Amino acid sequence: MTTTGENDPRLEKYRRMQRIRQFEAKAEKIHADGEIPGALHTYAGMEASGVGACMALRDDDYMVGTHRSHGHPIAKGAKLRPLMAELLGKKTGVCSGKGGSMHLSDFSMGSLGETSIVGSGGPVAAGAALGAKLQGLDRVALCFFGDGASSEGAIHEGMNLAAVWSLPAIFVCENNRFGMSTPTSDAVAGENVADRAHGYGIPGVIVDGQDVDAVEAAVREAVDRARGGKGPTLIETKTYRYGDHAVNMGRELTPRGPEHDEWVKRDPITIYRQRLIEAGVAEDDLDAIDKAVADDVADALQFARDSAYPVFEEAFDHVFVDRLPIPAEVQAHA
Amino acid sequence: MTTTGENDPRLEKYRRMQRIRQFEAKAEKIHADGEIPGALHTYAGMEASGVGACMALRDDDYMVGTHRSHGHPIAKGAKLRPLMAELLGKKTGVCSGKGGSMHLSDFSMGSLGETSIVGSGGPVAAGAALGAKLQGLDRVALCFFGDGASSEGAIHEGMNLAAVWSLPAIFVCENNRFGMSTPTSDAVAGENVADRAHGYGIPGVIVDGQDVDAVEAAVREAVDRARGGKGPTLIETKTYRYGDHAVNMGRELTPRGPEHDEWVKRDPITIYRQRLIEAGVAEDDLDAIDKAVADDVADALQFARDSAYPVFEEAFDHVFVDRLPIPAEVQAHA
Amino acid sequence: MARITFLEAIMQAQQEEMQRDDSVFIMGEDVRCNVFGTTTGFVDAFGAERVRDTPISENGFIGAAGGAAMVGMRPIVDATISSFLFPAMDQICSIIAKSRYIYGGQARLPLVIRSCLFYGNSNAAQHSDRPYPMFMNMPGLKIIAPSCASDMKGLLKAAVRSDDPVLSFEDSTCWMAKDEVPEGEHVIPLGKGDIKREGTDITIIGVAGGVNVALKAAKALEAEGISAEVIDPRTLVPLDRELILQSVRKTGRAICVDPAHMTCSAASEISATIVENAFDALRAPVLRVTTPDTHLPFSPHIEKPLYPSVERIVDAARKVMGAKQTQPA
Amino acid sequence: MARITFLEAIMQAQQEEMQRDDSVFIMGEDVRCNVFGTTTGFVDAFGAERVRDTPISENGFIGAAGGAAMVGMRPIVDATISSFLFPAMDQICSIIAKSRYIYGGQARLPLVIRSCLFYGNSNAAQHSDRPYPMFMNMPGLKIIAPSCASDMKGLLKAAVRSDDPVLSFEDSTCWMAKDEVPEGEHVIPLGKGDIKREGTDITIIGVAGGVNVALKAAKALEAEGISAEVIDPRTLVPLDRELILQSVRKTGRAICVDPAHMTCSAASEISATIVENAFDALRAPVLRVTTPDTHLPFSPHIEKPLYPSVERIVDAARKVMGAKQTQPA
Ligand SMILES: Cc1ncc(C[n+]2csc(CCOP(=O)(O)OP(=O)(O)O)c2C)c(N)n1
Ligand SMILES: Cc1ncc(C[n+]2csc(CCOP(=O)(O)OP(=O)(O)O)c2C)c(N)n1
Ligand SMILES: [Mg+2]
Ligand SMILES: [Mg+2]
Repeated sequence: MTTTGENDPRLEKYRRMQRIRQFEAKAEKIHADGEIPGALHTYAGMEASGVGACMALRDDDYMVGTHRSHGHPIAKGAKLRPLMAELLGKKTGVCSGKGGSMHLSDFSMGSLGETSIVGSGGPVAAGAALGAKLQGLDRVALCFFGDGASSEGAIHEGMNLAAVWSLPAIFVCENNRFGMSTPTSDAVAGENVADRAHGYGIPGVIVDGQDVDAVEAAVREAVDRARGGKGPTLIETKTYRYGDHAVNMGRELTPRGPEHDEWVKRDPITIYRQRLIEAGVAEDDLDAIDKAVADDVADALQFARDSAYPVFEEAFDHVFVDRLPIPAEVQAHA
Repeated sequence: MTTTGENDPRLEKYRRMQRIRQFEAKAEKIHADGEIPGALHTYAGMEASGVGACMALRDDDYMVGTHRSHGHPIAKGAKLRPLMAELLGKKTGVCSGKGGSMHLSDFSMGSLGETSIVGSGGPVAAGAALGAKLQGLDRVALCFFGDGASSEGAIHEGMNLAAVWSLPAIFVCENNRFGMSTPTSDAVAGENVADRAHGYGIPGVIVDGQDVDAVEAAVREAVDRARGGKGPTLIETKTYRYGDHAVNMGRELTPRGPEHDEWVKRDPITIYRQRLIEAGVAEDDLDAIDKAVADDVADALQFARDSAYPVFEEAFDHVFVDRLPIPAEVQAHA
Repeated sequence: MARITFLEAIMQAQQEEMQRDDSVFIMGEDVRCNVFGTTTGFVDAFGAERVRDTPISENGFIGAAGGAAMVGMRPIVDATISSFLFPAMDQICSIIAKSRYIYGGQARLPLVIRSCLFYGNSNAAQHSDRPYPMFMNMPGLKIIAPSCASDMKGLLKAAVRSDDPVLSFEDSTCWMAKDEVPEGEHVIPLGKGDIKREGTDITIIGVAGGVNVALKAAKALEAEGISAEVIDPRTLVPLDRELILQSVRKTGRAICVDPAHMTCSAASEISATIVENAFDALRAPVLRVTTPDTHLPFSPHIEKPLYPSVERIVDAARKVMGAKQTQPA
Repeated sequence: MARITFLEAIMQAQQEEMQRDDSVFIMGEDVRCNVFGTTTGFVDAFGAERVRDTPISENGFIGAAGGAAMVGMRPIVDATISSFLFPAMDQICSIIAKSRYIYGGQARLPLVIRSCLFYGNSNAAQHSDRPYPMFMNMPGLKIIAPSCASDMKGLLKAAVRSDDPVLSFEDSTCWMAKDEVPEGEHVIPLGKGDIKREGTDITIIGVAGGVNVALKAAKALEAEGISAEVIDPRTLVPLDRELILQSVRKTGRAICVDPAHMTCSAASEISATIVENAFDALRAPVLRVTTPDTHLPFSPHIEKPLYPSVERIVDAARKVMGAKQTQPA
């Protein structure tokens, strides 16, 4: 059920996937132009995974994400302006220009960090779920992590903790078949990441990550379990990223096999658009969404461009609650 | 098959269990007398687990252990004198007085560290197995760890690494039903630690940890797999420790339920002694072993007592290959 | 005021803060059984939900404390021994220290990570770490390292109330020492050092248990006619540099006593601060009395002499007092 | 001699040592695909067994390097970015640093853990750490932090041959700089610093990329008539304290330039060493030019001014040269 005020949750799902796709296309372009500093890891191809999962959440549920951080907050309903401004390092950015592309975390949407240390979100999600439980709230915490991340101890510890304490947590492994350049099978033991669930005595679910409805249904079931006090679930979305590990790395990192084209053919947005049309949604309505999203993205970019950069003193904010004293000899040359 | 020159491997199994039991009984006593500094974690009750596992190894196979370190090296065939001397902090100790009770590691017996950081042996064992593989040796590396340790990321990472690289490693979880005071079920999600194996696509085996033959058989099968290049196995020995987490803690840490007496009745040494007698071994022969072990322990203690303490300068050895320079101001008051 | 031990002070602080604020809860390995005696009776008083035994997975539950803090809880993590912070280093350094910053102030991480400095008792290298200097190099973590029961209580209460993450390093050599400790509302602001003893000839800055060794040394020095001022920063981050500098500007001489390993220790930082900011006042080299850069061995005979001792401090003081006071032109 | 980059120097060192010694092998995340360009062609030359892509589990594979080293291998771990050492902190501090000691010399751990200091390019706080000072506080780890291609090659070769574990911190600000680098047998002993520039008025000790900023500053100072000597310790553990002290005894003034955070930095250690051992020679305060104790932000406009710069060093030098040279009696 959408909670953003849109009337048709199906259109909302479509819209969010489009927002991710178009936001990223723009970001990729202006990164190539040098307008975005730092690294940029695109989520294109994986939209159904993030949107399907987040559509099963309430606005007040929590979410923790990864370095591939453009998709999750948009999937959870974040506004585009602060995201784009963040990419440009502006003060109006969602992280005030402190985080950048790998950390597009919008706390107002329950996002508790898109963390670029692989696997590090696991314990945080378990902790957010614990917090909700201790507060007697029926919120859940969802943790996105990659296939590569499943090898990290932090993911294991987070899942074990959530399972042993029956916390309202959902672990969503977005298996896009690669770490950076390393195929999942070279780095992750076992057939499926979801098979790890058995060892924790929790459900392990595998779902087609290109099918937004399937992802949503699987996560919804896990959310129900979690809210019902029945503990965590591990869900593996089998998906694919179209782009290289990150854009503009100088050369291709991720090896591409013949299955690449197969995956691109199963584009999650195309699949879902087709399904909606078959279900009687007018193409015009979908085109209108595409157009509206394009306008939103253009507006976000304009906003970002018009925004100011942070001033130097702000580099000393947010280390602690109180601004740090600024050394005079540093200030003198800033 | 024993590799220590004893003729009957059955008697050798019995002997090694007795050596652990009696060595520890003595250690516990003199610890109470204040002759041993630091903590002392006894292995009593778990002898079949360590001895069964090590009897399936060759002398040149590797082993990594834990803070509960008295059992493993003796199980692997270590001499008692350097172990007892280590407990007393003597220069002739197996670790030259640097390690103490939690670190009785005898490298000459392939023991690569009894490490008191819970879980930290996992990656080391995987690495030793990798080393053997790269060197083209058919050695295996066995990692003992506790039920509590299974929650550590290091164990997960070690198992995943060993599995994905098909390393000749055997992970033996000695599940003695408790961490320090915490029951396994309060800390470890899932029914059995062995169930974790499924997630790595490796065999997971549960074995009666009070039956030395059963443990040996299970580990032997795993060793064969490992030597045959078929990768690691996870084995869980269901066992029990008789004593508190550590001796002389001031008060009892581990809660004792009604099952305590049941476990004590299934004493691994008693069980095995009975089995040997039923198989026709003369009681006198077993008594003779008991007596010889008692003599060995007494001899070890005498040796330890007669040995000198390390001199202060030795505190600066083994940080690096070369002795560290000793600050004059420290030396002056040593 | 009652005379209670350092460990009792920890217990009181935790108890009072848990009574005061429902969002405070404790978790750690074996806290219910209460290994070191700082949570006696807590399960009965506060229930098992707020006094949680964790799996042995420091990265997991310390990170979970971060997550719980982000959603409005105020966790106290009892990590028992400081050496066990290494497995949790990533959650501490990557998440807890950085989340407020990296998300531009959106995150709030009010949490306390307690651990003891467990040295000097034949626990061997893997259990004897004093790793606070490592964390001092990582922005975003406040650090307390009290030397007496009264400070322990007052600082721990401040730590629990702080909206910043705080690491509490509790020196086990202080555990049993008794001290007059105010009951109830006794909160010492983070970042304020204390003059533990006034003096005029030399400033001895002690860190954690080093303060008590310094106080004993000061007494011995008094017999030699040397008047030592003993400063306890109490909080290592933020460090009360001004208090240290004031004292050194008065005495002109300084010794830093720190049970950590010498290289990149808190003592090194304090020394560098002094020479950088009070050079004109300095009449002698700033000496460090620390643990040399070796590991800690099990055998007590060779372990004990490695730590800062009264004798070593007295020696250092004599050296500093006798140091040539002229400078090359 | 050929002019090659710092990254090429790393590659050459690895290549030569792998050719020389079969027990040397490389592992790390994505080393086959060779992200930063230090293993180009290695899989073809040495085979996939000796050039191993690891799972993303730093604690696992760094600890495995320890295990492999204990049984006679000489692993080189490419941990890519220094920030990723935090997840591996336990294996580094508890196992790799301590095993030789705790087992009384039975263990041997010849291994190298390489990682780059990835700061200054909008990678935000979680990717921009310069954590070598933390490791300097942990005995049992040798640490190299070269500032030029030639040193990089010579030290990395020494590191691979060392029977002690070595951490190699490779400053990404040096990656593309070219330098004359001897081919083949070019081994620089660990623990020997280098005078990168001779001078008489002031000693500037640089750490890692800080050396190159210091050299530029020295040039600027020359124009002002100030003759700066630039010292590069190259190895942080063991630290060539004697070389630093000799220089300071000559110049009487010192500045420590270190891209790490100020508190408990290598600069702090060097400063403390100087005041402790060369106080009589000192004519001015020892100043530190470091990164302040804030995290590193993404936005380039506010990130860049946080690092040591030519301007900041020049300022510090002016201050030190003008400092009052009298001392209170
Ligand atoms: C602890 C840590 N190790 C390594 C990296 C470098 N790194 C960034 S992304 C990545 C691959 C992650 O793979 P996966 O978890 O599958 O996520 P994906 O990029 O495929 O979305 C790696 C190795 C990192 N950021 N953090
Ligand atoms: C990383 C770490 N955390 C905590 C401890 C403290 N500790 C020592 S033994 C122990 C319990 C270990 O339980 P288990 O792994 O089941 O082994 P057992 O003692 O039962 O043999 C704990 C928590 C430690 N030594 N290392
Ligand atoms: Mg992936
Ligand atoms: Mg146990």
